Amino acid sequence: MSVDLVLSTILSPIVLFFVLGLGAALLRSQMTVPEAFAKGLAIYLMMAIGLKGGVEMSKTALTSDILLIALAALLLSFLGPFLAYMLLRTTSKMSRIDAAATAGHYGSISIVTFVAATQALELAGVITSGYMVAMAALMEVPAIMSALWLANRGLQKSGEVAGSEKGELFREVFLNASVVVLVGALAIGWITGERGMEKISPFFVIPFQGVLCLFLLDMGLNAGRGLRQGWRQLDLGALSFGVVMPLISAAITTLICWGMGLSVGDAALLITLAASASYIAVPAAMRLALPKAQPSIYLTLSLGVTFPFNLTLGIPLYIMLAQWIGG
Amino acid sequence: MSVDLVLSTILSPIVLFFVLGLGAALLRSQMTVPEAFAKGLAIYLMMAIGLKGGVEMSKTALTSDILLIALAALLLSFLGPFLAYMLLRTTSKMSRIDAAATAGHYGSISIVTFVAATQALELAGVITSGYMVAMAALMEVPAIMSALWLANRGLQKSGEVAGSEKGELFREVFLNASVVVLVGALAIGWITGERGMEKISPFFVIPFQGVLCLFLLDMGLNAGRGLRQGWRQLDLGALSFGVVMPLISAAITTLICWGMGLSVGDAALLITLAASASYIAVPAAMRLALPKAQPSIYLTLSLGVTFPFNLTLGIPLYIMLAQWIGG
Amino acid sequence: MSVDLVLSTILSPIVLFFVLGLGAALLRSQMTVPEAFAKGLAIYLMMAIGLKGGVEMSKTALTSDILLIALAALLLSFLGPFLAYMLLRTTSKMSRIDAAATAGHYGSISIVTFVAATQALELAGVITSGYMVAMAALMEVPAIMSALWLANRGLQKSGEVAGSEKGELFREVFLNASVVVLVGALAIGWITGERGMEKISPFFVIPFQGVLCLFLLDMGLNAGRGLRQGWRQLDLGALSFGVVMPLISAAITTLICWGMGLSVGDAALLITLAASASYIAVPAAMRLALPKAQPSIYLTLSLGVTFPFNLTLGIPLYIMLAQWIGG
Amino acid sequence: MHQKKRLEIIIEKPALKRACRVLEEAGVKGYTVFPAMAGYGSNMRWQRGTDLSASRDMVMIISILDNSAVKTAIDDLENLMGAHIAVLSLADVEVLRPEKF
Amino acid sequence: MHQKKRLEIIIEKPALKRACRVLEEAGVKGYTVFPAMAGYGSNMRWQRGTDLSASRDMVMIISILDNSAVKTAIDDLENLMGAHIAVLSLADVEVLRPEKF
Amino acid sequence: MHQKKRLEIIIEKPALKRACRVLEEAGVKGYTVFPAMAGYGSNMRWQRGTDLSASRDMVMIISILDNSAVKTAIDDLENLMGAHIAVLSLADVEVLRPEKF
Ligand SMILES: Nc1ncnc2c1ncn2[C@@H]1O[C@H](COP(=O)(O)O)[C@@H](O)[C@H]1O
Ligand SMILES: Nc1ncnc2c1ncn2[C@@H]1O[C@H](COP(=O)(O)O)[C@@H](O)[C@H]1O
Ligand SMILES: Nc1ncnc2c1ncn2[C@@H]1O[C@H](COP(=O)(O)O)[C@@H](O)[C@H]1O
Ligand code: NA
Ligand code: NA
Ligand code: NA
Repeated sequence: MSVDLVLSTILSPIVLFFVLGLGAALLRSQMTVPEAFAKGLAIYLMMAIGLKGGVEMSKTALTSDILLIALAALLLSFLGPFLAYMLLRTTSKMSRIDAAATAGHYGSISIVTFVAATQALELAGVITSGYMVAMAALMEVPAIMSALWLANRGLQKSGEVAGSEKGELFREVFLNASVVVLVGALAIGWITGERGMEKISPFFVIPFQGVLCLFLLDMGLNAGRGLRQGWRQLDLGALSFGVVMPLISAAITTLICWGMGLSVGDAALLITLAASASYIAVPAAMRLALPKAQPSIYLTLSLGVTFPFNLTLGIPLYIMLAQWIGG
Repeated sequence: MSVDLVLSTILSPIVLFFVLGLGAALLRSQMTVPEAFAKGLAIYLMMAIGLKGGVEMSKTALTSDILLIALAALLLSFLGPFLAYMLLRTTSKMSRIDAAATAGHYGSISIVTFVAATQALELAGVITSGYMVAMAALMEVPAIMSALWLANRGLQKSGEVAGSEKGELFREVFLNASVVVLVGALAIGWITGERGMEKISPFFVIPFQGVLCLFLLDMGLNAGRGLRQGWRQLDLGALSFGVVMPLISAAITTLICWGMGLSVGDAALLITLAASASYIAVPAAMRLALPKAQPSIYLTLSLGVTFPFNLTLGIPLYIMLAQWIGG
Repeated sequence: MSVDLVLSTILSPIVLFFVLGLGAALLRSQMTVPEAFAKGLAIYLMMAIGLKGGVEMSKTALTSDILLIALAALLLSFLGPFLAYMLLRTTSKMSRIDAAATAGHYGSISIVTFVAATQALELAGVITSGYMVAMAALMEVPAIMSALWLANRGLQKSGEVAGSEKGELFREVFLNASVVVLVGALAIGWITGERGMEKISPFFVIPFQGVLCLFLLDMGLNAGRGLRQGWRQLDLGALSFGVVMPLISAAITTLICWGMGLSVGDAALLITLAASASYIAVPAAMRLALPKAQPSIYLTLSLGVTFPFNLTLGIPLYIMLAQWIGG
Repeated sequence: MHQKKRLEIIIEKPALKRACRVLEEAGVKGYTVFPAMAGYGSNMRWQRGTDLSASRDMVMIISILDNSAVKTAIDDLENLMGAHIAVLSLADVEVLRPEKF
Repeated sequence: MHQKKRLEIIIEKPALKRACRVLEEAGVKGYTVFPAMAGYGSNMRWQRGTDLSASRDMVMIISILDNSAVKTAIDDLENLMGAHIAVLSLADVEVLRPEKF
Repeated sequence: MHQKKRLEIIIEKPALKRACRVLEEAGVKGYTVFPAMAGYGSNMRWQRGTDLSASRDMVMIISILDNSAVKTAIDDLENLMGAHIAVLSLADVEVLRPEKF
């Protein structure tokens, strides 16, 4: 069964299109999915996820169980960076500031990895809860604060960068596209409920998986190019961190899920979230807050190493972990 | 019932997504829908509207009634700017040329407002005619001519701007994207009729409302940014014009519809068209024809004030007006 | 019946939208479909074609018949340029290098023409095989090599252009977007088969024809602009080549199909492929390999003359040829 | 290398065609146009993609040309700059193949 | 024509707003921003559209201004260039309407 | 401030990679590339987005560099300009941190 799960994940069209893009980029193909088109698809995907989650949430009441999961999610995002930072500082030669920035990425989440896990679970016939989308949204931001604290602690406060403005980081972090669209769509789904969705769901449900294929082709191209251009910046310690860190996060989160008695589907999703790393929201925030950290390091790791690992081997593994504690 | 109508309009997903975008922009979020993607969606929407209208038109003969409505539509677009100009010159401090340019926008129409009204009517179970799309197309252009006449009358003809060419304004006005696509799709829908549409209608009908959500998210972002950047240019007279002018146009058009004995649905659409203001076709024409008029004035008014007003409160009101004269 | 075929082809929505775009461009409308959006649609179309072909192929075994067709396809692409070159050098005043570059375009293929033929056949109720997509992919590249040989033969090898790199042409040719996406999607369709497609086919099948309309509107705009800007570069010999060459290719391929005993549908597609000319992959390769050839010549011919001809009159003719040898 | 001029015109997109015609009529041999994405002037910011009409977009025209062409074009350019939102600047540059300009 | 300066700042996009504020606070009358599509520096290439966060994109700010505005801005610009990835250059240009800058 | 050179190459996109390699091999420390949207040359206009192959698009490479790097690159650049559609110009500029270039 577990081999089945791995195979059915890896041989699913979305993963195959990712591999196609990855391969093309590694072979130095010039092909690209236009940036504007890919960004448009990303907005579509987040709207669809948010709406679906919101409609599901409108059907059930807010229980203390859900609040508990939310608390766990917040803590995972807050504390993840500390673990990641320690690991990086002991196993790689990364500077303090690079390690802090990278750690922030691993505390935060990848929404595409989350979606891929949802698809794999659906394929395996496992039920998941709508409010897990809210958990994903909750986990995006806290890690950024931990990373900033890690980078700046002990330093005497240096002067502001010229032209910086109060609130710019706050806006970048809390009002970036993925937070706005995800939280907004969640709220709209929740407000309008099933009845309101009727008319628009054909657009947001039926083509979803197909759009995901197109998007993952682009992600593959990105990941491949990131790897080609950036791997030289990384030593072996850093590279292996890209695989080890997700596994450690997954292990810890498995324990937490077991403690909270989460359902198999929800546990699998929370584990996936914890094990995934950001490559959209956090990099943008880091350029503002920690401009001295090198983007090629954290982008190569999170998009070039961790994302491909999670998409192919990670997700089936996380599902198995969830089945194991849930069984 | 009327409160119901207002609520069901305001709580529909398309309006909620508009509000989401508006809010994000007012809070100074950096998120954007890529320009190329939004423009692509706009073309899709106009194709879909045109095709649907064309197919409907292919089913019914051209009666003198329809010609009468067309005449009314043309007159509304031609004469609207005169009213708007007088209003602006008496209630605001706008210069003659700014008032003329703004007046042109209010004589012309907003196709997205038209679509939103169609959706609200559909939701309310009111039937509309396919040829109303043709009315929308007819009303786009005449107002521009009135605006130019208003701006230039009495002035001795000034020399041409260097590099200007005979016919460039004509092409800008009659061959702009929305006229080409709307009229073209209308004709194609009319030529191929229901049979030809079979194969392509899944694409143009099923996802329509969903695409509209995505598009209105972008409209909200645009409207919010326009407001934030431009409201300082506007005095109170100008700002209130953005709400008063649609109401006056609506009142006049209600009378006309009552005189012509229009059906409830068609009346609601004609009132909406008259009350709506352009923010795509007319601004582009004005930069060529009246470069001295300030874009921030007319864009802020039509996109930042009138469009949000129509989308939320205007449309239910116009439907009620139509029901009132039709009942 | 044949008049019917011509009419139903020309009056199909996809052709009408092409004509709309063509007309708008010739009338010098400023409207455009955003580049990024059109390129995104192109990727969608190639994914859809590839997947469909791959799934079809997964249902049937690879027979020697198919290998024979593949051989024919390869030879058509390899030898086509020689014929085209001779024709151009005798009937037009084109320089050797321009003739060679143009010849390369006519040996290669146009995937949109291929798709339009598939649609016309579907409309006429004629069955085609999935592996014909593979033939299209096979025919893209060989012609480029013949063109290079034609351009460079007899010349002493000139020094490399500064900055050129081993393998850059190879990558441009074999890893361009259309080859990667088409071959990749074909393989993915073939690997996952019907079962894997279930979830994604709604996106890749249902909207296909509608997307094609949107794409052909853009193609019409491109073709019209190409014609307007480039026709002055072409003498009458060159212009007529744009219509004569497809007809000659079609005639020869008809004979070959007759010799191989191809089914009506597959014959019609192979004839169409042979008669079509590239305007995406080959131009890009030519700028690298033969920078002295003038793009305005080959682009105007293949996109401005041959593509419109094939789309309107060519395809029905090729279908009739196929019916004639198959009947 | 040889002395030429580099003309740079930042102008609102709706007037681009007019500027192009002015240059072409002055006998300029070539120019290239670049899309701007944002800007500031008259105490106001603008940003591409926040205006569906795109009528506030700016573009930049760069032309490497001979001083004589500048002199021919200058009157029409002044007229154009008077009517439309635009900024013009001229600089000295060196080029490789002087006959091209 | 009249002598002015042309300031060109190639800077990472996340810092664009900061650079704009610096210029505005220095009293610069206008500037225009252009999106870059690729680049090379520190032995590494970057390319737009290969990074979903767009945090490595570069943009170019062009401002035609008076030398006095450059002097007012220069300290803050140096501070900004020290913190962010950026390249600044200044050149002499001639303009038509000197009062605009 | 310090004297450097500003090299600007407007070149057809298919040849961009070649130009980049030439600059990198000459030891240039950095450059940035910008997409053009339209242009005119040899009595013909082109416009981006009207050619699906994008093979007629032009791009602009800007590099702030030391005069010595220009001299190293110039032969290869001339060769490249001879083969491909391209326009090159060189200007004097002032920079802040001379060691970067
Ligand atoms: N000094 C300048 N340097 C560069 N661009 C400018 C300058 N002044 C104005 N602009 C551009 O021209 C637009 C209109 O400016 P203005 O004419 O001052 O309203 C601005 O949004 C900028 O994009
Ligand atoms: N000398 C230069 N001229 C133009 N652009 C440069 C130059 N140096 C760096 N850049 C740009 O700045 C980015 C970062 O460069 P660096 O600071 O050297 O890592 C590069 O990718 C280029 O886009
Ligand atoms: N003098 C020039 N200044 C700026 N761009 C030019 C110039 N000449 C040519 N170009 C650009 O190079 C392209 C090809 O020009 P040509 O080599 O003259 O056919 C044009 O379409 C322009 O984009
Ligand atoms: Na995580
Ligand atoms: Na109106
Ligand atoms: Na061919």
